[in-house]
Amino acid sequence: MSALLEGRAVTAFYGDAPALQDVDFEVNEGEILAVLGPNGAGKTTLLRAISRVVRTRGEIRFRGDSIVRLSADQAARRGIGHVPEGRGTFVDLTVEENLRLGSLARRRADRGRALGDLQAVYQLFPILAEFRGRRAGALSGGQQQMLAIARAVLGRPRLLLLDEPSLGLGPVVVNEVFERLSRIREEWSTTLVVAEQNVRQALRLADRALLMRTGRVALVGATDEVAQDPAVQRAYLGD
Amino acid sequence: MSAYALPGRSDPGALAGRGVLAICLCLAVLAPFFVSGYTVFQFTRVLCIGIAVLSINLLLGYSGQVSIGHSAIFGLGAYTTAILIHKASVPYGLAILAGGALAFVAGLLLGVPALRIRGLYLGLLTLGVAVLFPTIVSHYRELTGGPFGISIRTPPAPWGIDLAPDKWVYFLSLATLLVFVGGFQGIVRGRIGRALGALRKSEAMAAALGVGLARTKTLIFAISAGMAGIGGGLYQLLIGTATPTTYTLTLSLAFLVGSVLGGLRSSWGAIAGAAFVVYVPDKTASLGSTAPQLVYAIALAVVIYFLPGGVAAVPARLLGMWRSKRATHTVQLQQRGGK
Amino acid sequence: MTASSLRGPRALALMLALLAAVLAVAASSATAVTDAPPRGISKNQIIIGGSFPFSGPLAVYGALSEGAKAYFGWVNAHGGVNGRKIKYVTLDDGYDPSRLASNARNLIEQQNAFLLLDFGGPANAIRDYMQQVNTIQMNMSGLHDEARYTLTKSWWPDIRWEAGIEAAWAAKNVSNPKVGLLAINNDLALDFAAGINRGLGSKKSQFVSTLTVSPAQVDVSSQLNRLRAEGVNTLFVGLTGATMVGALKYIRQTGWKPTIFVYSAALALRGILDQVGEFENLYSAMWLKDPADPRWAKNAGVNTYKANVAKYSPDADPNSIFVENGYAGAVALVTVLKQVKNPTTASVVKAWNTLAPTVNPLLMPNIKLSGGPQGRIVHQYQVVNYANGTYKSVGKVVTIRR
Amino acid sequence: MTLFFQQLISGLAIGFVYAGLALALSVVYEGAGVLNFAQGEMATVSAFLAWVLTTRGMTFWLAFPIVLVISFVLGVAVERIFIRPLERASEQELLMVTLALYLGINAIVGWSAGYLQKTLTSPFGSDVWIVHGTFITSQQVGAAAVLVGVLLLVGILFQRTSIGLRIRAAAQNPESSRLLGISVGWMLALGWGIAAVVGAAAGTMAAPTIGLQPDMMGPVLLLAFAAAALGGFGSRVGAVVGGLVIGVASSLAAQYVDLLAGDLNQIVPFAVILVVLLFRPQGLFGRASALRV
Repeated sequence: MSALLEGRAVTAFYGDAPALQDVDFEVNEGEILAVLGPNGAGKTTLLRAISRVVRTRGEIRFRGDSIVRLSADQAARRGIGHVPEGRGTFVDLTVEENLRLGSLARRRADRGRALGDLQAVYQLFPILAEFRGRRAGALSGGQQQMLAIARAVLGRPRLLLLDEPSLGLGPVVVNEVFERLSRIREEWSTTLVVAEQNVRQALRLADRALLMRTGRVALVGATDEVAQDPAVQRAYLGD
Repeated sequence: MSAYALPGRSDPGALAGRGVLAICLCLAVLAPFFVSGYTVFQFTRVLCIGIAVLSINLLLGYSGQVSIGHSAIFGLGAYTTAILIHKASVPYGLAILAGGALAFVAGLLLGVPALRIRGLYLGLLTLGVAVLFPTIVSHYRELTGGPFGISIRTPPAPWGIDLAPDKWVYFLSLATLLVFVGGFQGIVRGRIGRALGALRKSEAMAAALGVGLARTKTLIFAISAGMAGIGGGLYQLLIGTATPTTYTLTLSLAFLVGSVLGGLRSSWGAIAGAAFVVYVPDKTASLGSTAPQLVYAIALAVVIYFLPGGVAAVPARLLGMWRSKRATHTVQLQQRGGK
Repeated sequence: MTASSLRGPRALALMLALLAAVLAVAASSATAVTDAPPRGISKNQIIIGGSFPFSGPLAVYGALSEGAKAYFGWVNAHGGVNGRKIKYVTLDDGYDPSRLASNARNLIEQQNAFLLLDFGGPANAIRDYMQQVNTIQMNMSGLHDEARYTLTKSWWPDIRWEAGIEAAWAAKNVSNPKVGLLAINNDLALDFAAGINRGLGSKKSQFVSTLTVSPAQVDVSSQLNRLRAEGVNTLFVGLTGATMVGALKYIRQTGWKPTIFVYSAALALRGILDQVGEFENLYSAMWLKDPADPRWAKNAGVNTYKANVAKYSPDADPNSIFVENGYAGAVALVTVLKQVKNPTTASVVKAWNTLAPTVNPLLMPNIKLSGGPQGRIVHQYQVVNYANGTYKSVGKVVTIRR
Repeated sequence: MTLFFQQLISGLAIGFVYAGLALALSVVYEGAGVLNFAQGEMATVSAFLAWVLTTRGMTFWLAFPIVLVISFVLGVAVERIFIRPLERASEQELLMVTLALYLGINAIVGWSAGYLQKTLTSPFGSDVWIVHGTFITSQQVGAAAVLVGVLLLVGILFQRTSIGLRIRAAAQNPESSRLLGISVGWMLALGWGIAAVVGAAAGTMAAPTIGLQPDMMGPVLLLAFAAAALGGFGSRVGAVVGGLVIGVASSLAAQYVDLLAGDLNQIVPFAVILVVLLFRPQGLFGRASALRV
């Protein structure tokens, strides 16, 4: 399995504070990578580095080509979907318009299948079908999260980045969301990178995990290996 | 400490700045006696318009509020002065202060909506005021003399000083401008200035600081209006006859050009901006009928895109380069010999 | 005196001391005013200054100066004024009173102008100044005459006279006239209303409605609707440019057929009526020939004028009513100047006020230049009717008695 | 009663012009978050273009679409050249730029076209219909029809097409749009282009009534601002409704309020701006969220 995405010595600054320092990472086709770490560890900045929202030093290659010089919208058109922190809902547009924006983001080749995909997404998130004509701003946090994921998925990205999907959601909704994420990898044959504070859910979903601390990679490996690490257990699992 | 690092307190840059300032002041005081009446008349126009531009700097430069209606406020001061002198034969000094007071109140009235709305609406409201002022003045002609205007005489110098009226108004305007520049520095460096600083950085942060945001913005608008009103009164004293066609939207735009050009946050920049506004029309009219307006537009664009601080920033920027060259020079010295 | 002493209150004290010293110097050196030879007059030259709106929304009136320049050019090529050639210096004031005030000082103090030509309402702002510097200003339009401003002269006759003559004509020739006025809210509206009241005389009550609009307003259809609803059948119109054209078109389109009197200075075959086209019962009271009027195609005076404009102001349009107006004004001025062997301000004013009736080829037939105490130089009108592209004279020339 | 309809017709006729310019202002505001003070002058350029083409012998109905296309390109160019470099600039700087554009374009038009007033002959002829006592000119009806057509087309473009959806998305949430592959810069430029087209239509349709001269759109701009404010700056429908309301209000005020009959009629747009500002800043149709504090 060749690496879909690889980063070498990726460094990024937030003002003059270093947010990422010489971070190396790989993401293989079809896997789910969980990015863990406390607040401010650099999870969000890493995702933004990949989707080119943030300027970085060092090399990032996606499907073999360097994407460091691309702008955010160019990277998106290459097939990098990104559900941002705060969900990026278009509050004044309807749910269906939000979704259509997603399908508009896909590459020419996939345009034909857009309608079929829309029905598939409505199955995946039935609540959205019910609220299709409603103003997206009127949806609840959980519903907006599902809308954001559905919108990103409709773009048929090869790599989908999700920034703390569980943030601000109740446990029941979080389960629902994570259950959908695993189905998405199967049914939509896409690779996922999920940055999460909810370590238990993330580790259950992901194949591999990458632990970050103060802008550096503290630990990376298969989820069960990472789960054994005493530091992780003490800090996060606390069982 | 190597020989090159002068004692910290009187940094050579600031000293040079203050020296230049002192020289300019002396020149300003001596000038009227060595130049023709016409030039004194033009200098006085620069001083009066300079007061208006200074008031815009305070408003736009420090509280971020855009006013396109300052021609109306300038005109309100002018007309109040002219009416009081013409109809009630009030002494002109008092009339000008009354004009300023009325403008201050107008500033308060305009400032009140400014609290609830964002910059763009204030720009809109003041645009309306600028367009409406000449029409209102022409309409109520019993008070304002309508289109014929009201004529007042430029007063001779008091206490028997042998000065031509134009020269006397020149000194009056110069003194007023100096007072306002002092006031401007005082406000900017004082408590209100710090509050404005917070305001400019971000309205949210300013609110968080518990700064009376509403009160500060309105107060600044009123002070700015009062200043412009007094400038208008002096301008009217110079011009003689108040007619509606002087105080139109084009004058408001000229003030803004002067303000941006001179440097939004500078006090002396206002004079440079005013000089540009006064002298460009005369010097460029021969190039084409709309040349002056085109030159205003180009100058405004050049400053916005290439010289954000305006003319006032040029010396600072040159100084900055000079200082940084000198600083690196000092550092090299310390590295070589200082250890 | 170390650098630090320049800061704080000490600096202010220093400044005041300097100011006092300078004032003392100035006081002693004040020179007495001697009666030097009249400014701007030498053996072979007379300097005339001009401040006109060459820029800004009223830039079209700058053509008045182009017309004057053309005639001055002709005069210089034909021996000048009693041997003195005219040096004509012009500046732009953009119709802004404060720029006109500074131009006046520039032309008089720097260029040594003997007298000043200017245009429009802004000239009200320098009437005091002109008295102070004892210099004549000839306003190439009409300023309100005030006794104390002896040195302010107007080229155009008083609008009130024109409105009065037109109203008197309407009172006689329109059955049961109901008079309305639509004009710009500047001095035009006030003078027009005053003139109409005087002209209607006993029928003053027939003056039913006056509506003024700001110069910026161009679509006046709602004002016209209102006047029509008030039963107006005799409409006085004092608008300019696009507003005038729009108003006349709207009146015709809506099938309203009042008797219309249009302010003569706002009327022009080239620029206004050529865009309105045919129009019924449109009248005015005129004192100046319209160069674009086919009626004057073979008129010697008009053709000489057109030839001189082509020669001495090539880029001016001879068919423009403003260019011709400026040219005719220059003719009037030179006529007055020629009355005086060695011109001084006082002698020229006297010549202007007492000018005997003299021919000016560009005035309407049987209308002559003539002096008057108030400062006007034309006191006669000819009522005209506009029909198929020309002005037909109606009745005889009316002279203002005072 | 016919007088009421007569003033209503006059009000609606000029109201469509205000609506067109107000819609242009609203589209630009939604995208760049700034009031384009130069929108009126850009419309003047379009009206003069129409005049140049028609006096060169081109029929109006060939010249009009050409003018709209050129106006679109000019609108995009203005954004790309003047607005894009100021992407991170403050609101005041953007406002200053539009003022500089206002002065500059007005000066260039004044210099090249001169101030002698020209006429764009109405493409709708000059006959008049009398509907039980009320006069309706063909110019009024024709201009209104064209403007309604343009406004509908723009409405459909924004609501029904994918390009319209992208422009709206880019305007509302630029960051999220970029993550969906939308190049926000070009969407803003398209917004300016469409605004220029609507402004051009308003200017060209108004020209036969208000005459062709460099300052023709000056007074219209203030009324268009009042209309956009009344309708709610974020809302396109609001701009159109606002324009019609302002047109009718000014006309009826001239008829029924003596004070406002003459030159003081200019108070109407100013009063509207003040009232909207104090009591309902987001206007009739705008949403509070559109205020973007």
